[in-house]
Amino acid sequence: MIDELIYAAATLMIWSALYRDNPLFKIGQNLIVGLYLGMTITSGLDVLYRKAWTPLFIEGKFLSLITVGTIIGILIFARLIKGKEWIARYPIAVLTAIGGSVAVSGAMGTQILGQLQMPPLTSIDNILMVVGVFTSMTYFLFSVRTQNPIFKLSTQIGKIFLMVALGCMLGLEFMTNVSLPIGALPHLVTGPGVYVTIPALIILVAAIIYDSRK
Amino acid sequence: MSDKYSEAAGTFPRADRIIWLIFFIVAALPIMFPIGLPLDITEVTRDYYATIEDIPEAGVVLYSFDSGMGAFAEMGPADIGTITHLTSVMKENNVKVIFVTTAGPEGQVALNVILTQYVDMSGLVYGEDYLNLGLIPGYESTLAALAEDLHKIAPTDVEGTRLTDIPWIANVRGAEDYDIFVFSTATSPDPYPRQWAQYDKPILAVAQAATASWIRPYHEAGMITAYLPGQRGGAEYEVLLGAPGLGSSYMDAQSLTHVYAIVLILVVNIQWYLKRKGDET
Amino acid sequence: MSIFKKKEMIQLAFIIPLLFLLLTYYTGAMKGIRSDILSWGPLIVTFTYFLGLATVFKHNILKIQKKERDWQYLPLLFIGFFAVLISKYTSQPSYDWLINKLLLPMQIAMLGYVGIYFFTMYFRGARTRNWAATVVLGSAIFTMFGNAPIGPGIHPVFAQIFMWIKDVPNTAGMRGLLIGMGTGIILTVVRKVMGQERALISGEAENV
Amino acid sequence: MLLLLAAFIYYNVKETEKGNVPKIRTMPTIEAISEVVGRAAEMGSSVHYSTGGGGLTDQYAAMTISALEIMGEVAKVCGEMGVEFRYTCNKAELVPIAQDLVKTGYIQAGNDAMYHDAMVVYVGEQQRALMAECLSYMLNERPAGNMMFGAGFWETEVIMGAGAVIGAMQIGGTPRLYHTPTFIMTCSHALIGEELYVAGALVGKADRDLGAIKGVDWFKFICLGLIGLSAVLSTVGSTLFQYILSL
Repeated sequence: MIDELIYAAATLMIWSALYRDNPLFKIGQNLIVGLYLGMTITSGLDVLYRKAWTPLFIEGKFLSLITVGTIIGILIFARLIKGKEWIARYPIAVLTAIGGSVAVSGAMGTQILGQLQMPPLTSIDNILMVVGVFTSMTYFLFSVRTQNPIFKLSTQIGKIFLMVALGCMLGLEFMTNVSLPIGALPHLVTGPGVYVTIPALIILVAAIIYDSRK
Repeated sequence: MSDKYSEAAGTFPRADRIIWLIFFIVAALPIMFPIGLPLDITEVTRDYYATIEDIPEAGVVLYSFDSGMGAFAEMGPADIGTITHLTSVMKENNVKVIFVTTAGPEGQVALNVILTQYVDMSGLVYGEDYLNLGLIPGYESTLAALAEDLHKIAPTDVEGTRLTDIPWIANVRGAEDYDIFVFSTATSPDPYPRQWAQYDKPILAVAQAATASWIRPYHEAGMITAYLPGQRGGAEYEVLLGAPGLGSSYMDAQSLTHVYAIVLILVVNIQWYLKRKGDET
Repeated sequence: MSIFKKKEMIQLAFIIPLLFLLLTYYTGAMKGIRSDILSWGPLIVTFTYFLGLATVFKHNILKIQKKERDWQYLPLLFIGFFAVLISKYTSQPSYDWLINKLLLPMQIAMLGYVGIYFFTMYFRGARTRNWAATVVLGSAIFTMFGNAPIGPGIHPVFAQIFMWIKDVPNTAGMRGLLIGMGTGIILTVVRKVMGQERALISGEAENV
Repeated sequence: MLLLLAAFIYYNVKETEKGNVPKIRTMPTIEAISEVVGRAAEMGSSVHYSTGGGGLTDQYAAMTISALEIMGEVAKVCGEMGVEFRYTCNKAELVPIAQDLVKTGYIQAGNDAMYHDAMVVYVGEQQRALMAECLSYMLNERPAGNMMFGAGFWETEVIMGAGAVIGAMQIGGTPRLYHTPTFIMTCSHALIGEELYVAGALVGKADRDLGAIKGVDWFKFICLGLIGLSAVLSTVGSTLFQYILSL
């Protein structure tokens, strides 16, 4: 019951800025940053405890590669020391190397070669598919600088396919976006949350009347 | 005055505020008074259901739970549906589930909310039936490591128990020992098939509706077995499970706001077109 | 120490792990060491969390000192932070309450802004100003109408149109984009290996 | 395959270093820069520029660099036409670089008297602050041109949407798939996907990058061939292609 009321109050506190910037919203905004930061740091401490402290100090595996990783990680704090910022570029370099190698080794199979497999040209849909992939790839050929009409036509058709794909994405994106505020609404208009929403609406109406009088 | 953003008062143009007000009314009404529009179940959702049903006896599921807190309304219904279904196969077929979060701390929060408030976990024992490895940041490199060598990347679970002390997981080393991969993500779906598709195991995806079109090519190429697109997928899954819940309650509001948006687009474009014509003459 | 400050040394710190990981990936050799190096990733990322903490603290303490606009609200940030930190190690239920019952709804509401902004700014701005935009908008309207339950509720043909758009032209276009993105990733890494990051970055390194 | 691609890139970069700079197809978006700035000059208004939320130390660095290179060009054109330029960012590390780039642009155009440091506005690290600042600038100052390149996040919708509402002429683009539709909807010319990298290299006269792009193009030609091969093979019912891939 009380949790529901707080839920509704917290939501309305954040949304109150839709009408006008106000102290309630600023309180909420700063609380979010603080709580979020706290959550991140406690999770981070937890990870360090499990992944570095336990193996190194409880199990005593000093002579392992985990020690090296931890030291590289600690080097990142060099960014905070004046004149020694360059040291922090080492952990960043190692991190991008790990991320890069992992992404590259996966991308070849799934994102490039896997997508080249075409269905048999037995139905209109399949033919469209082949044409679509082919032409939309020609759109991304940059070093061809020709007035060849066939090539131009191909890039134009490819662009149509790209646009339809992006439009489809936009339509679906709308569903995602609108689901975000909708998700909070049931807590406002049903259940105990109503007892918070109604006073808020009254305040809103009062504010509108007050503003229009000015 | 009507279309100025005033920094001092922090107010938006009046037209925008009216559009928002209509939006809230349009979305709130069907939540208060449900219409209950029928919902088609798409083929992909049925595939998803069947894939979970087909997990072999005593199979192991790796569930990378990376949807965030803010997108809870979008991802929650589909995640709840998936976990509810998993609990039923856990009870029937002795399936084991390993939860893990790789993208950031938010995933663990959403997972805990779901496990404690939305899914009935009674009859299942933590550590025996399911396990939470907690947050292992690193995203794509963690995903790769989870598939290659589980015990190296996660020596302990979230409570600090050593994995080697848990009998059923001691033999689970890497991708060849999992029977199915599940992931839920509120951002780009690319890294998951990139790291896991090479092992030829079924991959299930819980994704935002927005990324459904993005996942399509992977689905077409057989890398992702099936996916649930956001709230809509969650609602469909609830129908399949026979327990309408969170997702279904949002669907009417979704319908009306979609119509509202289309009307808005058309009105704005007609207005713009007329104005441009007026400018030319 | 100054030899480590050279750009080439940092370049090596990038290339050696990269090549090692790629080689072990394709040959399957030295699996143990490979897993260990992969697990460095999470460790380094965790340390960046703490770096972020330091940056936020520095920034906000400075703001309070300078008494910038709205500085009165900033202490709340620190109160929130320490409340979470202390409750985590003293009482788990109050930590759960802070996160699940207070932060969660506020986060949902905050992200809700995206949906609300999207609604007006975007749709007021979405115009058929050229043929590409017209195609995008048309495709988007059909998708929206077919995806929400109301479209198929009026006539099933809307759902069929949507499914066709999603399955055929969308998949074709997306495949083209995915291949492009895949080559883009590889291009970025190869360029980095060849030391081709432009002067912009190396210049920046000296005076961060 | 990976080695092949790397070899292509390497070969073409070396070729460019010898002086054989490849010719890249022209991009309407880049040509539109002078059009946008010209319109701003006619109306006596300003041009707004943003690089989105991407920084230089994250994985979006490549996008941000390309965007900054385009910004240098825009600043130069602005200097030539005597138009006020404004850049809003939320990453502290970008401020000195941006100031330097804009200043160089104005100096190259021979109009250094017009440059002042307030052309680059830093709003703090938060995304919402960036949104609010851009919004208030757009709605109150009404720039005639609005450009946004780089790694766009949710601020994209707000910045580009606000620009469209006030009727600014807009160009922009991002390789981040999620926000690409926004640019197409609200811009008169938009860059899709990797076009941003190419545009950055083109504007920045980074010849080696152009070489790398040509190398990738060679690889893409092979991909196109493979698409054709795959379609033919699967039509005649052969699994040869799968076999080739599994090699």
